[in-house]
Amino acid sequence: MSTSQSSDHDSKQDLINYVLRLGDDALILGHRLSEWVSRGPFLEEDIALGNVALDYIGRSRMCYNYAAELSGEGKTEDDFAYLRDERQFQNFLINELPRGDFAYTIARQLFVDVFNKHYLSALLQSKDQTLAAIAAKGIKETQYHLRRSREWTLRLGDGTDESHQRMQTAIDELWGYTHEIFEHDDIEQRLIDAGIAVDAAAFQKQWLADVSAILAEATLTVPDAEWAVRGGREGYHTEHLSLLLTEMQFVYRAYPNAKW
Amino acid sequence: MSTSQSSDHDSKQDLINYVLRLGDDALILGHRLSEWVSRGPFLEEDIALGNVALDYIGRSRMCYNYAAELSGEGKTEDDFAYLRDERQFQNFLINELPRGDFAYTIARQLFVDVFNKHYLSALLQSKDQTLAAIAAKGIKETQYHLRRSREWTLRLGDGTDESHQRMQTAIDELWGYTHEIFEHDDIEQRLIDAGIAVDAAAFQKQWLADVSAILAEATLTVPDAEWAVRGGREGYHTEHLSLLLTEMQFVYRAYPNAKW
Amino acid sequence: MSTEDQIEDINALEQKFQARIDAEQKIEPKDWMPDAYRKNLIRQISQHAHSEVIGMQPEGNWITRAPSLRRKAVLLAKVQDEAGHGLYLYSATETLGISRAELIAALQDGSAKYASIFNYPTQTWGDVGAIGWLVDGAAICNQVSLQRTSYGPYARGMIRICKEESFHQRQGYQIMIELAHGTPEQKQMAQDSLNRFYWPSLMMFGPHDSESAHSARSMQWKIKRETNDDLRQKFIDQTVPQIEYLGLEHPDKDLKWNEERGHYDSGEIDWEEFQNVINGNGHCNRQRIQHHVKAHEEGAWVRDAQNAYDQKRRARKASTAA
Amino acid sequence: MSTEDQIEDINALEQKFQARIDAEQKIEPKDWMPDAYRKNLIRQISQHAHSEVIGMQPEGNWITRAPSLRRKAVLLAKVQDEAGHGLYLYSATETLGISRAELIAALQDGSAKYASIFNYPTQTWGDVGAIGWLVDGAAICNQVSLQRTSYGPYARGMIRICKEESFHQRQGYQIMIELAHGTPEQKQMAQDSLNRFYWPSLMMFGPHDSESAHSARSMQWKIKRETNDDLRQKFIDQTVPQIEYLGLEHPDKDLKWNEERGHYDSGEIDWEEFQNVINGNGHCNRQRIQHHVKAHEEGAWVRDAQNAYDQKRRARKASTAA
Repeated sequence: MSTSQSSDHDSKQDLINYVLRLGDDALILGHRLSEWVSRGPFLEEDIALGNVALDYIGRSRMCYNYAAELSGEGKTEDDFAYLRDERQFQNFLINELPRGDFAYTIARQLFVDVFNKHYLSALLQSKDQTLAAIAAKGIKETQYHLRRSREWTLRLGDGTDESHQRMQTAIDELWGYTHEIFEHDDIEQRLIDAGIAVDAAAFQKQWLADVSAILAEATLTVPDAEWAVRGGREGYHTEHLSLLLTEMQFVYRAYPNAKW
Repeated sequence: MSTSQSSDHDSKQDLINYVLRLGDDALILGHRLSEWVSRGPFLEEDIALGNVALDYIGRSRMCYNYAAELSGEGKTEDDFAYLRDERQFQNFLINELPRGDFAYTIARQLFVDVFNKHYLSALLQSKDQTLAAIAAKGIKETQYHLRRSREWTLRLGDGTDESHQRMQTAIDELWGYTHEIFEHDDIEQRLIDAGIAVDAAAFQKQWLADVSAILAEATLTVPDAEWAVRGGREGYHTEHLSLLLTEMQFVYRAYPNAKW
Repeated sequence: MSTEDQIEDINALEQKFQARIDAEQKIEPKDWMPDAYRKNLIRQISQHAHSEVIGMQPEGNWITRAPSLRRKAVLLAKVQDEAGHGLYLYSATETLGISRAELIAALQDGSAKYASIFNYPTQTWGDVGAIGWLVDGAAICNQVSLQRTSYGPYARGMIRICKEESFHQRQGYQIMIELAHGTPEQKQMAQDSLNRFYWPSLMMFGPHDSESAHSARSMQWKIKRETNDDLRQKFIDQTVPQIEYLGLEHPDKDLKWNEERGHYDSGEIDWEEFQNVINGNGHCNRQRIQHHVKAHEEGAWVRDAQNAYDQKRRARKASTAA
Repeated sequence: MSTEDQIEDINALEQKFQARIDAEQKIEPKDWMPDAYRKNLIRQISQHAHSEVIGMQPEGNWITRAPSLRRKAVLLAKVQDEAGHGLYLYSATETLGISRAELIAALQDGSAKYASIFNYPTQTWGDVGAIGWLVDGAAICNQVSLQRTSYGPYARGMIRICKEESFHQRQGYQIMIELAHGTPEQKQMAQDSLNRFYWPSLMMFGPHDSESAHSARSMQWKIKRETNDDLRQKFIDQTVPQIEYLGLEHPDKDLKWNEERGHYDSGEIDWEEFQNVINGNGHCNRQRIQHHVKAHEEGAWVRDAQNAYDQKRRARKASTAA
């Protein structure tokens, strides 16, 4: 009896953890995209990047609200976003890297969008109804995101010499961060076994094939560099995240007990 | 009797206010200079800019400690630096502008160093012994600062076409912020009348003559542009200050009740 | 045709044009219009467009620091709407025979203006609320009257834009309500933002009618539908109960209800300050344009790439077709 | 002189050189020295210099966020000292016939190394404490032994640097004391930083003696004075009571006092992780070099201006003199 209770508790903790991770991925990337506002190459892109940012921020809110509901401690979405320290955020590193130039942002979006296409399709099959619902909404959004990042990859890769060079540099710089997104730890393994979480390793080859096809069409080269940086899911972050959180959390933390 | 008490109280409040203003000028400029660490054009400059930054941060601490002592409410230097909001900081705007390129930093230092040469000499005569002592230390530092900013102005102004152009642009961009530093409000007027504060208007012409002479030697032009931005002493700041404070105050505010 | 005939011809056209306007008919892009009407409209609509675009900056300054996820999303969506309005208004201006590139160049070289209110800095989160409430509020007063403006594309744009703006105004006011009814620090933040943005908002309506340069002809052409002072009065009147509901002090110490006029009498506006900011002494005049130029220049290679790609694609299509 | 004579001559010089070293005499810049000795020294001293310079970044990351004015000033002064050490060591390297520009180029193109510890990110304020305490502590163990190194300028540099480094180490440990004896959040911050920086600090001493490539000859030349493992042991031993005083858990669960050896036995070091970071998989490998390149490139026009100005001044002097 007590064993079963404790295992219940653990699996709930696992689920909360998993939901927070998905929320962190969405929030941090959404935040980075929101930095583009008033800085895009033309107005239409300001709007489009804002749309994508809004989708991600919206997704993070769904995740955090679900985590709040699961934890049942009276927490709110904002508690998770604004009161956790840098070491508690568990987003994949690729999401926290600075926005860089437009090529860098597009290359990251391409990698993430193709990833999400497969990830969310799999999450749609989750035995957890809320996660499946979040996935259903996310799939629609991802179709739009991926169309954009694919088209921009073609334009920039097959545009001018400069745009080609910038795009290739961005791809090379980001490549080392695309490995950890297919890996998982024991927490996620237990949830995968339970039919709740997604095993991204299952579609890694497909991801590579999809990305390679788009890059080839864009006259860009798939890197064969061997480096890989890991640690997001353990809260082991680059120096960029704490600076992002400094900005994001300041007002909230500067006025404790305030409502906004 | 009660009138005299209230006037005592007011003049103490005036003094606290004045000391905080001097502290804010020093802290904000010191902070900006500290942003150069590991970003200078060569190691010797990293060190030199760090020295200047340290002088300013040191000066701000003397001011804040004096303010804490005057207010007698058990406050510390850090309370003033870390717990006041953007609207409560009363530094002149020139100190909060972003560090810009090396020319921008040098041009600002030139304006501020010539200003301080005169300001601190006058403050040395203050009837307030602590302020006079702060001035005495500051004068020595300023000699070093001004030697540096003068020499760099000559090198950059009379160096290459690019350095000349960058230096002139910096001077033009900063000029509009050099007006308010010679102005004062009623608070400072009362302290000037009491022989405590400095009336910067008294040496404005001398400042212009000094700066003009250095710029002329550096083959640079004194701007004749008419614009002027004001508001620092009223806490009416550019958008740059709140971002600076966000970074500076975050850790302190994120962990209330902690000692460091 | 002789010169005389030509002049007569133009006079006839102008009379017909004015008659259409008097009859509240809309002028459309392909219709004949006096050159001065066209120029005036370009100036007015592009200034409006530039204001939307530059207006993204002061509020955009707080997107990354918005103190709740909901506020963050709402603010981001709002600033995005401003981009949309800018786009929409640039398109309306383009119907008058000028390109977006020319409009942007005019903004960047200072020959075209934007609303001077955006030269004021956003210092605190409260300013985001105050801008939504007061600045958008003032803009709406103006825009509502422009829904009936004589130029078709502009009038239709205003109808669409007004809907979104009133949404924004409510959101701004919501921020103010939270602050004014929040902790003492928050209430102080709200009061401070109100104090700083109230007067500049009044100035958004432009100089008093007696001082306004373009007004008479613009009214005749129905490019303007109400006078600066009338619109300003509307705004002053509607704002009083809003400030009361917030429980904040009114920044105008001379404000007084005038029973006879059925309006509030207002304290004197500091026009010197207004001119001061317009003339380049605001906190952000330089920053706003430099920010815009920087983004535009950093985006040049992207626009070039897009053009190059489109050309390549067209060339490929052509060669396949051949 | 015949080739044979030349070889004999060099042999004689080498013997004399080694004899001087064996007699603990310092080698000075103008003395004859074997080419391999020179190259080895350039590699070693410049790597040390680069480490000081790159090491400015992880701690510099927290100067603008230091949580008290005193800590801010102390940290700024410390990072500045590192710049000073870098400068001092570049000068020592230059006595061996290589320019600072060449050294910087080698750092930037990856042919010269810096201590891999600086590829780890500083995630929290606690990391500033942990770096001062552990990383500087490990560096000191090494540097103390190098105060007796055979090359004069290097040995003298080490004496000066060691003094400042122990100062830094005490400051770092002071940060840890405040944290460990502070609020629960602060204590956790201290533990977390200790956990992350303990093992990488042990790796700073390099591979085990059995695996170390350069060691034997470096010891013979007295470029190195103690083995990697001996220095590491010293560090491990001195750190145990420091962790105890802080009241933190020791990150090495296998740590055990060995009565017989009079030393602590340590758990296994994860050399795979070490190689992994060295080979470019650390969080900051790219960032550190990119940051350095960016600052260097952004400073190019300043250095050019300085040169141009100096030339002009010399030319003016010459023409006045003529």
